[in-house]
Amino acid sequence: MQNLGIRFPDLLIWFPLIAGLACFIMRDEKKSRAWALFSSFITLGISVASWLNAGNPELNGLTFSYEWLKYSGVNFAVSLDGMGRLLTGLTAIAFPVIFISTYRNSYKNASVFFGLMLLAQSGLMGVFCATDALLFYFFWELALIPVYFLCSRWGGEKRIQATFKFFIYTFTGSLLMLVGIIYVYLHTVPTAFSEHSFSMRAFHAALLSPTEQNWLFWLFFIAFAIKMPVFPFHTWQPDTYEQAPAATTMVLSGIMVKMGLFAVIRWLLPVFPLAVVHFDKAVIILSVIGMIYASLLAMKQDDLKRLVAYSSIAHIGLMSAAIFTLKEVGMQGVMFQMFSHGINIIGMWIIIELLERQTGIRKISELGGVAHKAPVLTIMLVVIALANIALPLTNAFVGEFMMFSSLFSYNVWIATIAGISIILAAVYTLNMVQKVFYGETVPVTALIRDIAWHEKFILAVLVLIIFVLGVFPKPVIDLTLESVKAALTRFS
Amino acid sequence: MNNVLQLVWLIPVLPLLGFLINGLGRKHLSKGLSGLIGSGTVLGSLVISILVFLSVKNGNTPVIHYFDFINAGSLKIGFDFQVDQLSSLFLLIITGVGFLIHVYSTSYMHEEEPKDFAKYFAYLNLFVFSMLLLVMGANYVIMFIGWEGVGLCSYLLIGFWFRNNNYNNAAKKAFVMNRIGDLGFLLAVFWLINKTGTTDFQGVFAGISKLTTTDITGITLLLFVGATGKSAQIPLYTWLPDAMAGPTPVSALIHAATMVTAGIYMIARSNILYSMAPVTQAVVAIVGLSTAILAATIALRQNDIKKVLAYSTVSQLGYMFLGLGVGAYTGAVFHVMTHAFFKALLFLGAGSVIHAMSGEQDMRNMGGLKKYMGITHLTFLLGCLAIAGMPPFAGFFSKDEILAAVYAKNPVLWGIGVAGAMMTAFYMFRLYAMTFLGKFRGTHEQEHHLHESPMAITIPLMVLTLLSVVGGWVGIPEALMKGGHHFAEFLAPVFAQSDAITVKHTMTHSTEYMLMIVSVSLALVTLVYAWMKFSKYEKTDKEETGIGKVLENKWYVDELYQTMITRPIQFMSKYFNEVLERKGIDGFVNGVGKAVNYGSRQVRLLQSGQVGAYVLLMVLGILVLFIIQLFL
Amino acid sequence: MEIKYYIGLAVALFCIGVAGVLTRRNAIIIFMCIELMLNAVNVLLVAFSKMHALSALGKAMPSVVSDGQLFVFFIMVVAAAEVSVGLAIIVMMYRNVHAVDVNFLNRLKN
Amino acid sequence: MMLGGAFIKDRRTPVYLGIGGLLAILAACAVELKTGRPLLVIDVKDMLHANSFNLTFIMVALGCTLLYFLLNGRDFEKVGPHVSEYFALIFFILCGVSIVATFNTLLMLFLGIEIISIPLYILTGSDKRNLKSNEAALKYFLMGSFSTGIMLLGIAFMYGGNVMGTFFINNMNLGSGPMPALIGVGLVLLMVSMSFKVSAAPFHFWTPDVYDGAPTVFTSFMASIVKVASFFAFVRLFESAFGTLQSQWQTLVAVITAATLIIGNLTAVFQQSVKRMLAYSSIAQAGFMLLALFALNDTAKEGLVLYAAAYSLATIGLFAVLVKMKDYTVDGFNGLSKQQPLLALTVTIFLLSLTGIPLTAGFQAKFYMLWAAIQNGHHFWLVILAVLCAAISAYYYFRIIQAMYFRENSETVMNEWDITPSFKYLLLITAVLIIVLGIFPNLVIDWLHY
Amino acid sequence: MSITEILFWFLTAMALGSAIMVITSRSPVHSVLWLIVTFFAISGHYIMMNAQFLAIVNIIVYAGAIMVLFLFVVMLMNLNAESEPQKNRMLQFAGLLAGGCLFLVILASLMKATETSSMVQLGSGNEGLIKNLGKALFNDYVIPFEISSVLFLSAMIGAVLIGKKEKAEHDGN
Repeated sequence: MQNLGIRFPDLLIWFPLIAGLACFIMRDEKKSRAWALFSSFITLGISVASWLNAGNPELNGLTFSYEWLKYSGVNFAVSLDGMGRLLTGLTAIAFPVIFISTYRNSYKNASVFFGLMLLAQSGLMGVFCATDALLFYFFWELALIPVYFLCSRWGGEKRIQATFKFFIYTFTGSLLMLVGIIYVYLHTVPTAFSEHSFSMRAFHAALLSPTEQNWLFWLFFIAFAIKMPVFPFHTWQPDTYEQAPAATTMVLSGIMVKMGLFAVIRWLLPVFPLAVVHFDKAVIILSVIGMIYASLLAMKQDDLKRLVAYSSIAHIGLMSAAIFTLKEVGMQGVMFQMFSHGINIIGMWIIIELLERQTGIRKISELGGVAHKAPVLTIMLVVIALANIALPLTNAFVGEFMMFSSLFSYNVWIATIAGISIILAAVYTLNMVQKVFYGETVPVTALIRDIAWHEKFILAVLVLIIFVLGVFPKPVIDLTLESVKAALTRFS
Repeated sequence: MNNVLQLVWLIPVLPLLGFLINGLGRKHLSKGLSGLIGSGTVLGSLVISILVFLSVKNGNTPVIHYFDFINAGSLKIGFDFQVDQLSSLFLLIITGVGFLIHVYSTSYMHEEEPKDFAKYFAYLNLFVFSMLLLVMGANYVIMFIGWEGVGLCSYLLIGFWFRNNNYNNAAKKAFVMNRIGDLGFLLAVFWLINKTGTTDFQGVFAGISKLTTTDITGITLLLFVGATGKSAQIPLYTWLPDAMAGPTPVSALIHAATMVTAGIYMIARSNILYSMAPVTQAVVAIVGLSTAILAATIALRQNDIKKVLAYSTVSQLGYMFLGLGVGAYTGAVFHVMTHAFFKALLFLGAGSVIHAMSGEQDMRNMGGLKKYMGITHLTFLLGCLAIAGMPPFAGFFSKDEILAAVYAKNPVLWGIGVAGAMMTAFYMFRLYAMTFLGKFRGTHEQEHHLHESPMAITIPLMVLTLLSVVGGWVGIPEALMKGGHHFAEFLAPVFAQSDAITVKHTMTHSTEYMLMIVSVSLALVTLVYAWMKFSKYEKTDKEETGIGKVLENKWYVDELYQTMITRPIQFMSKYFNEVLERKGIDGFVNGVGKAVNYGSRQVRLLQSGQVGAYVLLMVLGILVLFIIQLFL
Repeated sequence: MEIKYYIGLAVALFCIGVAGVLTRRNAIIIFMCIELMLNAVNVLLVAFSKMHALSALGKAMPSVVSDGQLFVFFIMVVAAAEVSVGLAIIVMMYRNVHAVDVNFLNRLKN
Repeated sequence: MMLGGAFIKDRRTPVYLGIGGLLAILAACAVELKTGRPLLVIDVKDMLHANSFNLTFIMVALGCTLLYFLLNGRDFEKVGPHVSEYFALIFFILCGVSIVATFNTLLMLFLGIEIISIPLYILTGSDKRNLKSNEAALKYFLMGSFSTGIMLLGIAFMYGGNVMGTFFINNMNLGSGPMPALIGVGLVLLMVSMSFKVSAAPFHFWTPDVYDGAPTVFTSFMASIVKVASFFAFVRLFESAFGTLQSQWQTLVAVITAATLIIGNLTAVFQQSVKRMLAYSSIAQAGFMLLALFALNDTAKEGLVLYAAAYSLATIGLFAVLVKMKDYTVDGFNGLSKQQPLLALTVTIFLLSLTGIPLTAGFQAKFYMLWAAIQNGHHFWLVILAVLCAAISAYYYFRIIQAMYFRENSETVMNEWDITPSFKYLLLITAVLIIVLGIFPNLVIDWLHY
Repeated sequence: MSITEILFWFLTAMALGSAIMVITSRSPVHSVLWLIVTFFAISGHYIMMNAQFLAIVNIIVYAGAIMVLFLFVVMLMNLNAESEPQKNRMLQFAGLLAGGCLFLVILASLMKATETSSMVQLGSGNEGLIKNLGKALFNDYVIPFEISSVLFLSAMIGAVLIGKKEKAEHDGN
């Protein structure tokens, strides 16, 4: 394998890309669906192989990169470190899960749909692997475009408006980031090879005065904040989640929001350490306001998707706050939680999707008593919902515990206020569970059947992951140790 | 004996296995089998617990490390169990009482469908598992896992009959209130991590010198917040009476014998911290006492048999906290034990009654059950005597120990405490009299149906009665019998550190005698009064008025919370949702779009189509450029 | 004469032309005003060329002296070409709408 | 060393001859660039001056024109019967384009611009029966002449102001001290007139009306090749003549750029007609290209070539499709993806490129512009404004994409008989070119480094 | 004041005055005539500056050919004073104001300049003579000269293309 010069990050990016393009050519819905599923499994296989070969720097692209754009010093530099491995792993797991759970859905122009999904996967992989700033930006956008088309084409009634808002919003943010990237690029230290460079290492060593860092920080952060999304940049999210087709929503909420967090850790902290120290409080306060705010809003949502969307905003708020505590514990918690949140929220969406497919309804007030008809579904939901509110022995607890712990050592009061969201999360989650699943059945739910075996299987896998990581989180925590240390080196 | 300690992990794992088997195989298991699995696993735990207890008694109090749970940066949390006197005692209570209740349940829940039956036992096992985790954990995090776990099981079991939305609401209320407390607990844990770098009990207590007084006070107060949630103290007590929506054995197990005592366990476990924080101790004592009195007053006018018991539980828990607050850790733990016996007994007895009455819980529709249900009646009566603190029943010893300690600290508190004890006697015998004495006030159908409960119900009753009667004899006060307090001796190592720093108020034996006589006689008087008054109870439609009405409506505390907390939050969230989010933030975002659109429309008008205007604008542009170039 | 008088003259003529463009509505007159502007430039160029010629006497810059005037020549060439095309366009316009009023041209706007 | 302008001779008529000629010139340029030796030397007295920068640009322009002919050749017939004349005029314009790309004296600049303008007036008015076309021609003509006057006044002042008394832009020796008053006036006036040519605000008013009124085939040419040629002239003029004084006029450019970006993008948002929208978008794109003038460094020049290619390709492609549309409004595109999936795909790529989405040439072009502007280091707010405007541009470009893909239409939206397979493949090639340039912009930029 | 200066001021006044008349005359025909007067004045300036060639060309080509063309078109269209309705007063005023401002601003920007006091030598110099100009034109300026042929060619084609009456037009109407 070494002789062939094949590297895992390359494979992870190119394989879905090629598979996606191949998918476009297929005319047949069944074939393209099967192909998408198959290729997502292969990607998963590649990812697993990369976990197994974690110790080999050559295979993980740490030693070498291809020159791409000669004059601007852009290299096709991709590599997998612990954090990258974690998130590519999440992506690799998520796609088969998504494909299986939505296997029954039928789409117009299915080949295009699946092709775009695979392209999005490729973009996401690229974001998590890129160690060249411009390359990173490329993938950042590349992940966005397919999602835009997916949402606008196959989404709900108001999809066009909602998606458009989402698109313009994120596009604005990323353009600002582009300006920042170029600015930093122009302040990188010249090397023997080129005057300036977009490589991550060069960015880390860029010569930036405190003032420059301060405003560059915001250029980057706004882009990331929109993606995450952090209050008050979040308003696109509920609309988009509501309107997007289920599979895309899963990609969006399960993986894409992690792009923002990932980017903060990978590109913001090490490049602008002074600004980060300067603005950490501001960001944390914003995030915490967002947590409470989103939790309160979630209480009032009648649409399942919107509820989950707001709860996701609250969770992301905690993660972004924890990042900015700049503590190893918090950062580890974020890493862990990025993975956990991905798993949990995809589980949530799967269940909502299953419900909606059978009843055609997402309104909490119009549903009820599902538990009688679909007990397995209910059990899965309850487990996932409980993981969502971070009950101990589920994966989310581990992450949130670490993050809160870090936040507490940062500031007692902020942590206390943030902690209120734990209570609110319980309120809205249990409300939802109660109204949808408990109580007497209503006419629309009377005909519900329990889930099919493949859905059961997928959910069981997710639940298993939830518990295994909840009890024995050590492997994942150890995995990201180096990345966390690397992200924090400039703060010690 | 070390061999036994190698089995410690089995204690929680057995119920977990039971949970898994019952939970996953619920569709395939027959009722008998799932009942057997449920009870059997707990029995297994009980056996091991007894062995462990014996081992501990011989001085084996190890901390057993299994694996690293969270290991990140400076934070190291192991999955560790601690086996010492306190935890082994609780193990016994949990598995023992738990086992009895499992047995009881096999009969009580027999009318459920097999899969629901299995589900019930799965939940119950899960609860036992969580509770065991809670008391066995060697650090606050493992304790917290159990802590939240029991909250979850309580939620699941209260809402067991999930068709009924009132039950669901009660379940939710329980969970949320618990969560409020849990937040306090969590914050305390973070505080500990922050200051001492560890959550291990031993580590924290060893490193207590690193903590300032503020730290200790803060941590202990926060922990106490957690305890108020779990153990239903003011201000978070209102969930417990509502929790009676669950099946009665659940109420007995969770809401009387075990889970609600978690708070006491936790404070007893952290006794050193509390001993070093007098402010917190005062708070604990006052909160405990107020809860005891408040709940007792409410219990005076409740008509639901389970509600009375529930308030009585709250009240008794208040006593325990009072004990903790004055530093009588042993007394509090002692009371936990005795209370577990007689309250479980009472609940199970009530369950037996309800079972016989086909689900009827209103005491006004009962009466005269004495002649139909001999065993239940007798055991219940003994239980009532125990809770009322009549010697030589268990309640007398434990309550007396707490009250004595309170008197030593502050006689006024003692006075109030005694008043509470009188009320206890009153409402318990009101309950007893209304239920078992007088003549039957229910429907004919019910009357026809009345019967003594089956063996699976009566045997646990009898065992518990036995324990209620003799359970107190392990802790006979010095005044009555020299060296009679085996209980205190056993627990002494746990509280050694705090005993060393607390100021001892020694009392003469005569004072103690006097206290006992006063409290017992007062209780006796009220007991008799209640007996006389309610044995001839007749149903009336008369509305309660005045203070009676306030008591019947539980001091309107729920309504107060509703207006003070729930409504504002609801309002806020509504406001955020409808105004701030839509019109504010999203409005702003959309506003930017609208502004662009508006700007577009306006700028468009510049393009008037008139050449003259275009040229004019061009010339103006030239002028502007000139001015910029020249003057700027 | 000092060059500034020529500059003044040229700029004045030019601005009169501009004012004419701005105030009149007849396309032909507007066009004439533009011609006026061009002529103003011509005057200026010739004046400058004379000015440079004077200063070039002392230096050795033989090629520059007639540059300005040749430029004027080319301006005239271009102006002639423009006139032919411009008048053709105006005539075409007139044929279609029977007016040469520029205010009439408002189909294209916004 | 005078490198000849072997390419400034005009070719008259037939289409094939024209295309053949173009190919020949293109090859000549390529050889010249590669080898550094001209094929044919004409003594131009240094009035024209070719280097790798403007030769590359001429190649781009010629290539685009070639593509333009191939795509639109048949559509000329729709405008009127004088096809050969139209071709002739376009070749004249190309001649002008070559001149303005290589001019070395203000006289050649003036002549070149006039050679471009005069045929354009005619082409604009070539649809004689169409009142809009007439109106556009007259407006264009009047305003164009007016701007010519301004330019000439500017040239006159430049002539008078430089001590050398010369029109040669590289001989003016303006130094880098504070500029003389005459030069200052000349500079502003020149800037105004050049801004007019590149349709920068507030001198852009002719653009929407003319682009809208002119026959669509010619709008395509006007909006693409002619426009970027004017840009080259603009940059070349200000670099050679005023490069040393940059700090003194940079604020002016910044103001013009900002105004252009804002007005172009803002106005485009509300347009219903795609043609008119593209007119405004071309103003907006001009705003971006002005960043090259603003920055005026090597990066800017490289970027400008790239921008020229990216922008021209996308614009020509879009207009080629637009010509075939029945209805020019945004709603006219409804359901295109169903009826002509390939065309819809190419249009999408063109639009994405104009928006500046990565992996398209448009992104690389914008990237270079931003890079250059940031490298310049002054007026950073302009860069932020530019990207915000780019975000606005996504708004109106994506409306077309939405119309094509997400809306339905029962009627046919295109003149089906008009769409030949070769047309489709050419469009596809254009789209592929855009993407290839987006991934390997070096294909263009390398030429600058020979 | 020397004679040249008197002449200068006279010609200047004439040029400006007639220019103003151009833009204020109601009748297009008058405007054309006034413009011719302006051109004559300008030619006078050329002669004063010894640029005889330009003076001649100006009179022959401009005043003669071009303006006659104008006049011809005006007559052809039968435009008279009444045919042009007055512009909006405001706009007119704004136009005047803008023109005036432009004048002032340009002058103001030249105020401080020192080079504006350079002299223009009147009535001497030979660079404006036909011989010299011709030499320069066919040596140094051969390329622009050639290129202007392209210009004319395109103008010719254009004028024909635009001016020709379309057959289709007749058929259509």
